[in-house]
Amino acid sequence: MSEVEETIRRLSAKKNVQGVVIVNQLGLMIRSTLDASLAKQYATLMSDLVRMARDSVTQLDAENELKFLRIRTKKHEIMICPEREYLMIVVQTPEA
Amino acid sequence: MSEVEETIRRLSAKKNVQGVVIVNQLGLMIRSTLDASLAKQYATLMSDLVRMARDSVTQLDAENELKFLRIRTKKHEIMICPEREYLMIVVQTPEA
Amino acid sequence: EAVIPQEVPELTDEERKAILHSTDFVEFLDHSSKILERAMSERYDFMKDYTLGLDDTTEAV
Amino acid sequence: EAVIPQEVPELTDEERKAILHSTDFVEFLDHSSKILERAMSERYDFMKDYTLGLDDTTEAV
Repeated sequence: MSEVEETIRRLSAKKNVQGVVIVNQLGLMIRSTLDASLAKQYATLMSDLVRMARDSVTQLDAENELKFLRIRTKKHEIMICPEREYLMIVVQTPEA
Repeated sequence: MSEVEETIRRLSAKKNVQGVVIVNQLGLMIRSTLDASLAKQYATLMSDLVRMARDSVTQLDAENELKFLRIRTKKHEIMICPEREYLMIVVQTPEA
Repeated sequence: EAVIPQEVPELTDEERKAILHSTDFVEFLDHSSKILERAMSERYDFMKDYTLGLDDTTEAV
Repeated sequence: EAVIPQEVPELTDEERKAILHSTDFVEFLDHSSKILERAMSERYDFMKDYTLGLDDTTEAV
């Protein structure tokens, strides 16, 4: 198993993790553990949201930079780590 | 001092808090502890971002709902609590 | 009839006062301030060593 | 020349493979997975009692 696969497996195996989706900044799918259509929805919606968050942050301060985005919802939490030209998205159910 | 002013003062007095901005869902300013032009920028940008986050969440699952948004940047963290028709935005510097 | 402004409108002082005194707003404030205080009190330091991330170690443009 | 697709394009298997094996991507994965693991290990329970917030206690439509 490649190092990449090992990392993804380790993350997905964490408690309460529903899925991991990795996309490039355009929202094009690179790797996902969710089913294809849901993964694609996450890819598109979250890459758009990250783009807007990034723009907002630099509009407020041109020297600032988006580092992490946490979206808490009624049902779960979406965590997004944008780095270089990729995004790692993890969907986690909160502790019951 | 009104209860509202007391709450805002208590929040602003917390360690590392740079400012508190309260807007309605359209991004119209209700109360802020930041200077007017910066507050207005936060109001507009963050209410737009919350609208998009909210839409994304319900597009992924019509029965889900946005509860909280955390934007970590290089310089600070923006926390947004959307509730009813208002948004409370707190800007906090991370621990050094 | 008032002219529709081109810019984003602002709340009038009167509208703002009405909101600040509404039950709805006071409940919102109570609820959201509690959540925010909790969020702030968390040891939210997972980025601590990473705030200066990969992007910053690459050559400056 | 290829026809420009109307829909959002997808990466080809070849492009995907190239990314998965690039140094850039491997470094990204290493870095971001560490940050995410830290974020996940946090006691992120500040919403616990509030997940069913005000919105849910008001009358259903």
